[in-house]
Amino acid sequence: MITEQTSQIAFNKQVASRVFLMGLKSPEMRAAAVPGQFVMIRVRQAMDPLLRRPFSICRADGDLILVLYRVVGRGTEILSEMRQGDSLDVMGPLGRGFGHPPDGRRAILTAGGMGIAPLLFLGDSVGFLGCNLLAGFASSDQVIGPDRVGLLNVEMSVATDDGTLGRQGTVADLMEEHLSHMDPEPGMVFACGPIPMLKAIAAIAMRRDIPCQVSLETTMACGLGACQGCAVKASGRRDRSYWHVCREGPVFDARDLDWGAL
Amino acid sequence: MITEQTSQIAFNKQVASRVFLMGLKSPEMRAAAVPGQFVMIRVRQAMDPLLRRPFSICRADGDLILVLYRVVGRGTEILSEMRQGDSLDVMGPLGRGFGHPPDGRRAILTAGGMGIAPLLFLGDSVGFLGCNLLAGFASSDQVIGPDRVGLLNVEMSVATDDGTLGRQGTVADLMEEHLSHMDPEPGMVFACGPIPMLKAIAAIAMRRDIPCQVSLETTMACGLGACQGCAVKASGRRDRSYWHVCREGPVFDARDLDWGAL
Amino acid sequence: MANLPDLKIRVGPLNLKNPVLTASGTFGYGAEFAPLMDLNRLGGIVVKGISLRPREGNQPPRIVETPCGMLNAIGLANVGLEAFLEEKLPRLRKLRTAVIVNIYGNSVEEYGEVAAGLRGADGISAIEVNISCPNVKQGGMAFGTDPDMSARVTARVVKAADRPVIVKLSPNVTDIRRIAMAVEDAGADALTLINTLTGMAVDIERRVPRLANVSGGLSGPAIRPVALYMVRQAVKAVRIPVIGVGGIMDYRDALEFLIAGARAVQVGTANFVHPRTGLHIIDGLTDFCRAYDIPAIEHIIGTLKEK
Amino acid sequence: MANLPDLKIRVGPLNLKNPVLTASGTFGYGAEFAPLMDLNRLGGIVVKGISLRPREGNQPPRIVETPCGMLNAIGLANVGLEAFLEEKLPRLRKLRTAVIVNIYGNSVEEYGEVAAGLRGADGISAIEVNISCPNVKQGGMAFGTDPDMSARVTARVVKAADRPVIVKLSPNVTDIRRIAMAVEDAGADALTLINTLTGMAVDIERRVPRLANVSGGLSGPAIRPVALYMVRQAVKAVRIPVIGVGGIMDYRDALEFLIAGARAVQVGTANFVHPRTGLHIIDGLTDFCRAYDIPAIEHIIGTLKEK
Ligand SMILES: Cc1cc2nc3c(=O)[nH]c(=O)nc-3n(C[C@H](O)[C@H](O)[C@H](O)COP(=O)(O)OP(=O)(O)OC[C@H]3O[C@@H](n4cnc5c(N)ncnc54)[C@H](O)[C@@H]3O)c2cc1C
Ligand SMILES: Cc1cc2nc3c(=O)[nH]c(=O)nc-3n(C[C@H](O)[C@H](O)[C@H](O)COP(=O)(O)OP(=O)(O)OC[C@H]3O[C@@H](n4cnc5c(N)ncnc54)[C@H](O)[C@@H]3O)c2cc1C
Ligand SMILES: Cc1cc2nc3c(=O)[nH]c(=O)nc-3n(C[C@H](O)[C@H](O)[C@H](O)COP(=O)(O)O)c2cc1C
Ligand SMILES: Cc1cc2nc3c(=O)[nH]c(=O)nc-3n(C[C@H](O)[C@H](O)[C@H](O)COP(=O)(O)O)c2cc1C
Ligand code: FES
Ligand code: FES
Repeated sequence: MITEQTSQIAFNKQVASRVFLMGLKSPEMRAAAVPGQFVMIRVRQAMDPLLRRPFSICRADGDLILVLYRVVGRGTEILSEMRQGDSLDVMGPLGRGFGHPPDGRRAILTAGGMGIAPLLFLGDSVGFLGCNLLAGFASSDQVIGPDRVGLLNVEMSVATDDGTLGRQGTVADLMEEHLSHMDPEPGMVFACGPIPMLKAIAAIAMRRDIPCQVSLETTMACGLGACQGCAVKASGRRDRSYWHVCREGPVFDARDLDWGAL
Repeated sequence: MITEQTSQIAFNKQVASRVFLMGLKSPEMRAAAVPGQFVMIRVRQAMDPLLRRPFSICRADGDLILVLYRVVGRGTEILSEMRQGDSLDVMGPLGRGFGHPPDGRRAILTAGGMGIAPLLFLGDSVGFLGCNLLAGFASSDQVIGPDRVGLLNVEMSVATDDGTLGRQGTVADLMEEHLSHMDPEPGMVFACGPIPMLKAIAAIAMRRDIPCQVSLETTMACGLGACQGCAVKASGRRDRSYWHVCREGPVFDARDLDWGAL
Repeated sequence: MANLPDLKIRVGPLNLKNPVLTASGTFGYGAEFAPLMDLNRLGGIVVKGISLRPREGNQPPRIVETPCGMLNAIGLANVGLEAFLEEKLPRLRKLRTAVIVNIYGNSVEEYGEVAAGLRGADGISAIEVNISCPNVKQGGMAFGTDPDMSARVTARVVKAADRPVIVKLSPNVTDIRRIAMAVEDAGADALTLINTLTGMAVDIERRVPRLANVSGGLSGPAIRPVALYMVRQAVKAVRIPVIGVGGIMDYRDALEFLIAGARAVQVGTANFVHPRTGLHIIDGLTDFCRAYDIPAIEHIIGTLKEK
Repeated sequence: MANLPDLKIRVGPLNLKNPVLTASGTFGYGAEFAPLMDLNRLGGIVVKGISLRPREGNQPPRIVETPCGMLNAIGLANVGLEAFLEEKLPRLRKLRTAVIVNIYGNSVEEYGEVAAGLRGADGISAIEVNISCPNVKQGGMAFGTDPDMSARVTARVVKAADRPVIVKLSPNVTDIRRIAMAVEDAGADALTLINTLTGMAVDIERRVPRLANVSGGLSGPAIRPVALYMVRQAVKAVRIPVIGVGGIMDYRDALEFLIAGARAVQVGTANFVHPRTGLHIIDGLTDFCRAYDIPAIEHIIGTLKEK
């Protein structure tokens, strides 16, 4: 069930360089949310910026939903200035979340940068016994781990481009490494992050025939499947040209996407 | 000298129902300002609302200029939410201020509602020995006196439409009353407030041949005399059709205005 | 409840429970918003533009935000006439509000075919003809910027259709009155205006257009002054009713159009900002009429005093 | 300082120290902004439109704010040709920046007379012909929306003038390319676009137009996508240089126009929001070129990649 409401900010704190964690009071959304879903937030009561901004739910806690966001432009800048007790128009939970690995097998969760957000929620719901959470970041000061959002039952392996924390390299390297000594093979790979990273992960998974679900980001207007603004090209295997990320996604089976067009 | 700068808010406090007093740090403007001048304030760093808002300087104090404003729309609403330490783009002082009464004679200062703002500054610079400050308000909860902006050397007589404070009636009634026992006649009448009030005051003054200066409000874009947006019709006695309130005003000799067109 | 103002309004042959509709392309097929509101409270729903065959739409990116507005180049992606009738209409039909089907064709003939295809279909209050879409290569705006073509499309649809025909005009013209009059003469029952203004945005880092389609349609509060002006121009030029659309965000904006002479309004981009904008406007109009003791919204329409 | 990028730019026969000008009607006669900035740093100043005789302008209210924009109906209030030459030009002449005189006439002849009246006057770099003002009853936009009339006005001014002629186009047309080409053929040295879009706003309490003139010209960031699109259309249609204007608030906006092919930009409404916008844009362009190792702004112009 989708809710649209004015939610109170329980907290809004910086957790890494330019990255903030916001708790929004919404028992309704908290109850309905599944990992991989997102909310649309109106960053202020003004006509500029006009459109809502989409953010993954990174955790559900008590009667709060948590979003983890990086300040990249005007909207997120404004968000970062909000204080506890302020209110925001929030709509959600939206979209289709992550599926389950076949017959409860172990999952690999791969994140690139802020792609960590929905995977934290997923990791939390699966628990560290059920998954390996692998994450790649540019550098150590960008690293956001489960602890930053208050999750203690999730473990994370880290790679950084510059080697300042964890393995030097990408999350794809990290995944290859893990796959090389995982037995049995994981039942599913989940991925969220920049397109090149998703491409790399999906390629590895598809090569090994491991089911792979990726979570995509596109520009959105409505978040409800009404405007058709958030289209991404579907692969030939489906009888349609485009998916709408807000409604049929943001989580897709990697094989359902036209990776060449992304 | 006009300054355009980012000024820090020293304080921003409510002083009456929907009325706020803001102190802006600007030694430059404070040094240059004369009563009747105004500043243009950009209420926030955003494209909506787009234009700056004009406000009279109601007091100069230390290295601050003070503005007294009523929340009437979006811009003033945003202003009222600003806090100490926040900054605002401010430009000023702008326009021509009030002139002096001939040979230092006593002046009558008449205000309607928020028109009190520039007259407080004027009253402060003249001192209560030099003027009678008369002010009309809708009701007692709207009354803003010199004390609200920290002025102790200014006295004020009040009229309210509903008689809940001071004399029942308008500031024009109050003025008639004062004129009836002022001897010698005042050297000048100054007025600021809504157009009907200014009309009434100017009519009384002109009938008695007392020089009268009124301060006008119009919509403004530039505040610098460049856009010609703030035009008001000039009276036949001048060789021009329009005045620009931001540059040739906001203070005008009552005889220089076409009152029928206002 | 005795003094609830009467919001009912006639738009030519159409009877609406109130003058607030949702605009084509911004409200999907209604169902998308059903979880969030009671659709039956709306004066009507204009569905996404339907073409004879399904259209996949333009390549992404399809939307970009602009100051107080947005550009879209959806490219009239839609399920096509057949799927609309089979999959979308049954659900829409159950609503107790006017359902208006926005249609689009690649040629005069195709417009006629879509209109003919809707004949007899239950639960459609009117057809809105989009002769003004800037985001498709063929047809679309090319029709809407030429009075003769506009008239031909209109006449064809009027002939083929078995219910009221509303024609939706493009603002990208030198003189909206000429188009409005041509469309009126061709038999339209009402006009809707405006569709989007053509615009563009550039990604300065990559030096490419922000929309894959290069240009797109500008909508949102940014365009409201232009929409209002054109609505006023049309109201003065024709006798058929005019429906106003463009940048309406709240009841105050809606009132500007009604006062200027629009008999109804459509809410577009605002649905993205707040999905219940239409309902808020209905409530706002009700309160406004009450506050000013106006017994019926009809009393407000066209009351603009021009010197 | 060795690696300061070169911002110099040629706009047809005009040589500018940088591509940032202030737009007509938004910067007075320059002097108004002198207390706040060093005018000499600007690429140029386009002065308020000058007519043969002084014009008092429209009745107030003349301006109203709109979402991310404003409507103005100043009505070309100006001191007239004679007073301009005597009172305003002497001061402008002392500036070390290009001074462009925007002109306006009630008839083709009058346009010619104003241009002729500027002959021989020292310190004028070019004439910008406003054929696109929506706020005056006679002439103005009527010229700018018709290709033939646009061409006639242009030809007349070109004949009468003794310096470069820039023609400023109206966006309120169906096809900007037709007007642009007609004006090019008539001998213009450059084009400026866009002037304001026609719009309107209504006071819902009093049920009157918010502008005494009823309609006015919409400017500001709201119109930027439309301006950019039209500039791009014109750039592709003509060979003479195009100057872009409409909603430019910062250097990023300016870059959108330059990348789309404008050889210079004008800053209008932004001067009201921040009087030093022009200088900020110049600084921003400098920093941008530096950050991307672009030796000269010339290298950016027209580099938009369209598929
Ligand atoms: C389903 C979904 C889930 C998301 N979850 C998160 C999250 O959990 N945490 C997080 O930090 N970010 C998330 N994003 C991205 C987030 O929406 C954008 O960073 C945000 O909208 C930027 O807003 P802005 O006003 O600050 O930036 P703008 O000023 O609008 O733009 C700045 C930059 O961000 C890019 N951008 C703008 N809007 C979007 C958008 N809708 N999607 C992607 N990129 C955009 C622009 O292209 C530009 O490069 C998600 C996006 C989607 C679609
Ligand atoms: C020279 C001058 C000095 C002023 N001094 C003061 C002062 O000291 N204290 C004070 O409270 N107000 C003062 N005003 C009025 C003040 O500028 C407006 O109240 C303010 O701009 C409203 O902004 P807003 O965004 O809140 O309202 P908006 O949402 O823009 O409008 C709300 C209402 O205010 C009116 N309004 C909007 N702009 C102006 C304007 N520029 N001038 C007059 N009315 C306007 C509108 O017509 C509308 O009715 C002064 C105006 C001028 C021209
Ligand atoms: C994403 C989007 C899709 C649209 N699709 C259509 C359409 O299919 N048919 C149509 O006639 N108008 C379409 N429009 C135009 C709107 O119906 C409306 O005329 C325009 O957006 C102006 O109104 P607004 O400013 O309230 O959005 C679309 C607008 C948007 C923003
Ligand atoms: C108050 C005002 C007055 C204007 N006067 C003129 C004018 O006299 N001549 C002219 O060619 N353009 C005039 N314009 C149009 C501007 O020069 C510019 O083309 C338009 O405002 C779009 O740019 P902007 O969005 O940056 O303001 C005026 C604009 C404004 C806002
Ligand atoms: S964002 Fe509107 S359909 Fe997806
Ligand atoms: S506000 Fe621009 S001239 Fe007065």
